[in-house]
Amino acid sequence: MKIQDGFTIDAPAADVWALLSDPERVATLLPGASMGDRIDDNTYSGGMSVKVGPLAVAYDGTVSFQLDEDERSVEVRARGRGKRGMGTADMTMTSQVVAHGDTRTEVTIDSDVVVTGILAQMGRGMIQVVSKKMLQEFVGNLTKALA
Amino acid sequence: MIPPQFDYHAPGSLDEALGLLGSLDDPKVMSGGQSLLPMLKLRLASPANIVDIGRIPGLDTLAEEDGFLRIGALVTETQLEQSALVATAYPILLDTAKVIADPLVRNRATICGNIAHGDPANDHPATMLALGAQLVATGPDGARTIDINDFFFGLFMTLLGEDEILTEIRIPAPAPNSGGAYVKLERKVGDYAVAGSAVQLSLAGDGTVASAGIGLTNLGIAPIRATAAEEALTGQAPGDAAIAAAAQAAADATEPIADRRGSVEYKQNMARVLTARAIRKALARAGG
Amino acid sequence: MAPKTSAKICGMGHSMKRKEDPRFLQGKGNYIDDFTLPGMLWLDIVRSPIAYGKIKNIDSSKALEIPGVLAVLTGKDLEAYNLHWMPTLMSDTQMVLPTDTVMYQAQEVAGVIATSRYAAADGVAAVEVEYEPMKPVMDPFKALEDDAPVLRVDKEGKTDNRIWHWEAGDKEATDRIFDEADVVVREKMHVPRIHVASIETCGCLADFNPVEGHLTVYMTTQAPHAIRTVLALVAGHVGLSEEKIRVVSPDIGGGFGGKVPVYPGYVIAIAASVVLGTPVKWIEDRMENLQADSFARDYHMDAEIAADASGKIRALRIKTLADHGYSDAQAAPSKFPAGLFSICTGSYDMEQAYAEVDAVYTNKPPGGVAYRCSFRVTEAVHCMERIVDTLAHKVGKDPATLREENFIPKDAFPYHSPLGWEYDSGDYQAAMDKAKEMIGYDDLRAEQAEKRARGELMGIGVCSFTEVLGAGPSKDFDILGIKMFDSAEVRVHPTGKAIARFGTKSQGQGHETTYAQIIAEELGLPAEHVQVEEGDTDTAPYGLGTYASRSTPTAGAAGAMAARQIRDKAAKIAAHLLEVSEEDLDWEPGTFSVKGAPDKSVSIQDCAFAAYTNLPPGMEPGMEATNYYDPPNLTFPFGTYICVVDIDRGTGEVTVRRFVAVDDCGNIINPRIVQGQIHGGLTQGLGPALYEEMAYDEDGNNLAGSFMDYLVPTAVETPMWETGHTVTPSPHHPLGAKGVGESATVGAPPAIANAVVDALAHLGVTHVEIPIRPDRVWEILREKGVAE
Amino acid sequence: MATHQITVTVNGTAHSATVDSRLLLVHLIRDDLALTGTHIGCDTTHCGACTVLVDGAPTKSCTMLAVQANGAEIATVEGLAGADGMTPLQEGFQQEHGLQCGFCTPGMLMTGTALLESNPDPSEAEIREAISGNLCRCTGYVNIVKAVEYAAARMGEGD
Repeated sequence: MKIQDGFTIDAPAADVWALLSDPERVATLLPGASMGDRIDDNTYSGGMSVKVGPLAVAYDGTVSFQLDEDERSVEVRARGRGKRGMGTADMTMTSQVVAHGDTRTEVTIDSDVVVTGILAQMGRGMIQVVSKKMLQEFVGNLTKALA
Repeated sequence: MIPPQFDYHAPGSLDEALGLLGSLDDPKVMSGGQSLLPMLKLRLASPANIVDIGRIPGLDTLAEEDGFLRIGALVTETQLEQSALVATAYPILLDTAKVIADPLVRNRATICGNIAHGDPANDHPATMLALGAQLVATGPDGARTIDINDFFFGLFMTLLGEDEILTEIRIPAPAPNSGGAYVKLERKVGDYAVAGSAVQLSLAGDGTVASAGIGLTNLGIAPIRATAAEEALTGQAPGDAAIAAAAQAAADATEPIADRRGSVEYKQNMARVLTARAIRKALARAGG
Repeated sequence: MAPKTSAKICGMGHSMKRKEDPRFLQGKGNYIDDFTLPGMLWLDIVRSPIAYGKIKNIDSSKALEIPGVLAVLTGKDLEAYNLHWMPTLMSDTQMVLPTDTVMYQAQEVAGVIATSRYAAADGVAAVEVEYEPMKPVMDPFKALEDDAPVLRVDKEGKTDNRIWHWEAGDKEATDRIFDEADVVVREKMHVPRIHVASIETCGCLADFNPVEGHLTVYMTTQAPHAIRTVLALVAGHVGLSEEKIRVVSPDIGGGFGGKVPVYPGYVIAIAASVVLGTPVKWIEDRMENLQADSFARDYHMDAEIAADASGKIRALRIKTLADHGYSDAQAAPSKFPAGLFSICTGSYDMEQAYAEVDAVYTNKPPGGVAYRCSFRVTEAVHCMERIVDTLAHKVGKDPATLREENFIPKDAFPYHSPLGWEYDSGDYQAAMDKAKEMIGYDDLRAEQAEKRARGELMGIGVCSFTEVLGAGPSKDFDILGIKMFDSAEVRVHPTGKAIARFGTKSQGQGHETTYAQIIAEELGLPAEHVQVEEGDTDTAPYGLGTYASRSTPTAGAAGAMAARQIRDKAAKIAAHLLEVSEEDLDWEPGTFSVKGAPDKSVSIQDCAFAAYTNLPPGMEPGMEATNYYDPPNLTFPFGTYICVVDIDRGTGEVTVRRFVAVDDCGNIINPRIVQGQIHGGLTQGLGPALYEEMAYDEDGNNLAGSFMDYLVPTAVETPMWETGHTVTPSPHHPLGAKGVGESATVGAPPAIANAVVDALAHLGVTHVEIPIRPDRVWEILREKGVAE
Repeated sequence: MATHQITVTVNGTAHSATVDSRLLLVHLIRDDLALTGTHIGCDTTHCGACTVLVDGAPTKSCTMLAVQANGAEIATVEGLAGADGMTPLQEGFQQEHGLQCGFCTPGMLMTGTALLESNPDPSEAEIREAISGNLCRCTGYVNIVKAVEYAAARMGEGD
């Protein structure tokens, strides 16, 4: 499932890029995410927990970052394994920072989310809703952090 | 399918139940269990403690009092279906109860549970939105009343606190010349709605619509109150044009997700078609 | 046809009440989950959440910490015994447990053995499996593209996802007719993947006795003997030879073809029992059943008819793609990889036909089973009966009339079809006439015209199908080389009561009653005195089991033949008792009397007693016979179904208002049971026509993996079926019977689909894919500008 | 994990049991009380094979905890037939061929029994609605409807 999103913010592109290119800061902005040990240059262990009413899912996995300083784009690849046999979640999110003058910056976010297992089966569209909601929260947090 | 481990508690009083909710780790309230137990068996939910309110006396009121229909926490769908009062004065509630799951589930499923679960695919939320219900949530600091319009705010997300129990629904007794209907499209009996529309309205002496409440099922991440549709109807003589305008306004209020039940466009159109049908049925019942 | 026997004997034609009912009605059935054995352990299965990917690691440590969890079996464990792969009934291979790759969502990954079902379930949740997911191949057309990943890399030299190509008929001759035909119509259609969804899931209780080296498996199988042979072939190398295996098939809560294959769960349970030396039980839950057990159908068909200007059919051409999932695990006869799809010319006489089928691997569960269908007849009939309607619309004829003008005439039987079948008997016009009369066809057409004028959408659908049942003659039919005969062993006790054992296995068809009536018909013993037993390989004679409506055509015939052998012996005894020669005897069911002196008689019971007490000199004592029946041909039941639907212009919902089913299954053994089979079959045709589909998303997630989304019709959606019959006996079956269990499943979907298309035909609609969901219909209504 | 001491009366006989919190009623009935006439068919509260009467109301016993049944009167298929033989509804199922594989039958019988208790003369539509939570894969429901009608007629004869 592909989700496209983006926002424009009153901040210099360099500031925005500084934040987005720092994995440990990005992790703090992702709702429910926790950053674990660094596995290699680009990869960290991590966790993600999602709670929607009585429904609670937690994933363990890895997050890797591929930075392209020239393009000011970052590809975040998160791979999660659901606890208690809850299936997998695999997200690839590409964010690109585009300067609009000195003080305005656009961030485009393209993400591709693949969720397998019971949540995807029983979800009645739940995954779409949850993914979009989490992305919105992420954008909200990012905006706040840059404000 | 086997539920995960949890501890079960059957308090004998509301105070005891509230005490348990306040002291236990990760508690979950259960009444009929017809939503919660399937989630447990699928292991989609795994609370450490279940507080079964099913043995608490005094929560089974189904009666009109002080201008409200009071539905206690333990009133089942079957009780609603069998109530002569409901059948005559609140036919929209009978419509709703009759299309929830199947008769066996309805023997245990409760109306308050249906609301508290916060599932936009459940049927009572739309009906309660149309009826302008008040919800009584009882917590450690006593009871508070929540307007149904404020209650739902996302998928499975409600204003009910984790230490609170939805103890009662209060539905304002309809004015004279009122009528309501719930119309649901389902793929087969027992299914969640493809779409559903609840309409409650009252007519003025001149035959125009004095007030209208319209709620929609499974057409967004939360139950939807179609206020624009209500406005389109209110004050109007309820002819074809007004009904069509209101039905379209209802469709415009939806944000459905495409799935095995149909495309976004299909569901939006079903909101329109079902709302028009519900309005006509409600009008007929209102004597319009 | 009036019964030949008295109500007391209750032979063929009597609507005998079922002998098996009292135990089912009082909760005394013995289904698989009702069995327990001392020391029994539970198997529960860890399943893959992904459709395709590598297994990087399986960590059982947390599971093994759970009290009651004793062991976790993985593919590596089975590999040590070379039991990690097994053959399918179609000579493909299938994993029991994977060692490195999973190929579909819900595939078995590990088995957890525990002391209770609760502990086993907890163990399953605690096993941690790390996967490296890969992009699954879910679309069979894409699976054939050059850049598609090759899924079965386990097969040496495999460079694509093709499984096999099969064809029947004369392609060139068919093409020539198409080139010169006045009219050609074409429809592409999909008969989607569905599931049998028997209310009882699958399961087994494997009991290995380490002292005797003997294995007893109680299991939900429709074919216990064949399964025992397969088990011996799979596990012979670890000491489980066939005489040391006993398969017992207890009461079965519905099979419909889904309980023919060998599922990995059975094998894991057996392996666990052998390893642990204690009984191990495995019972699927519903989601496992729907998501992992064999599917049915999933044929994508591109069909064309060539006809002359009047609508006389000249030729049929069909190109088909068959999606088999990751393994061809059909239970089809070896020579017929596309089953009996070549019956697709149906009830119509034509010059030529050509059909081809390509089978392909995808990342879906393996199959497909003959779901209440004689090996792909459902797909064939749906295809033909749909496109015949397209032809009718094209040439402007009533679909019933067009069919009548193309029927194989009554006097043309035995009829040789262009695709090589010899139809035994038929009178299609009689069935059509009866169906039209029952439903009031002309009045309905008038009503439809009136409604259409008012803008209402009503449709009348006709289907005149021909089935092909009773596999089958040993020259052509085998499964894994075992010829598809079936068997009966009848033994009459001294007091004139009998036990009859068969190689088949009832799953609700009422064999205990029907077979007793067959014996009663032939021997004149009251059916109530004939005990029928099936399903235990230690006691029943070898047979290929019950599926594809083969029980009556094969085992039923064997029962009749065995009973006749006994009657022949009884005649000799009667002659001895009456002191006349055998030629001087008359036979009335149950009684031998002396010609011309009817008061001089002995009963069959007298003969039975004498068989043990007072034999003619030199005669072998006892009264029993065994027959292995190898049918000379298949049987070809048929029928005409007519369906009336109304369509809601607002929602697109289709309501089946009326449905008349006229079936001809030859001579009828028990009318009550036959009618019940038709009712059930019709409902299993209604499901796929309007509701049921095993759907997947592009990531391989099963979107109909529980009864929440796999929509089995309830009593509310199901109409009051109206049934009738004509009788055209099979000339070659000893009882003139044909088999009937599946006719209605085959005939109902096109009747319903044709009715929906008929309701929309005036708008230019020629086809609607099944299941005909409301949203699908609404899209058409909107496109045509008639949606409310 | 907590266990609970409960007492249930099943088909008129009181049983005491110590149960885990999470034990499902259907497993208490089948595994602990060995009343295997009550079946399990779907796990998601859709098929009704596990239907029993709890204080007279047909209930899916796979979607109820055993501990919730503490103090309840439970009726299962094994309790239907008495010294006089099968009930009119059981007879009706045999007479009208309302069962084939028999797996859904106990649930159908319990639902039908409760229906006839509350509505002695149900219409076809009422019967179909009443059994809409019980799936049958074999019969096509027609003969189940007829079986209930047969029982209603038989039971009405005494009036």
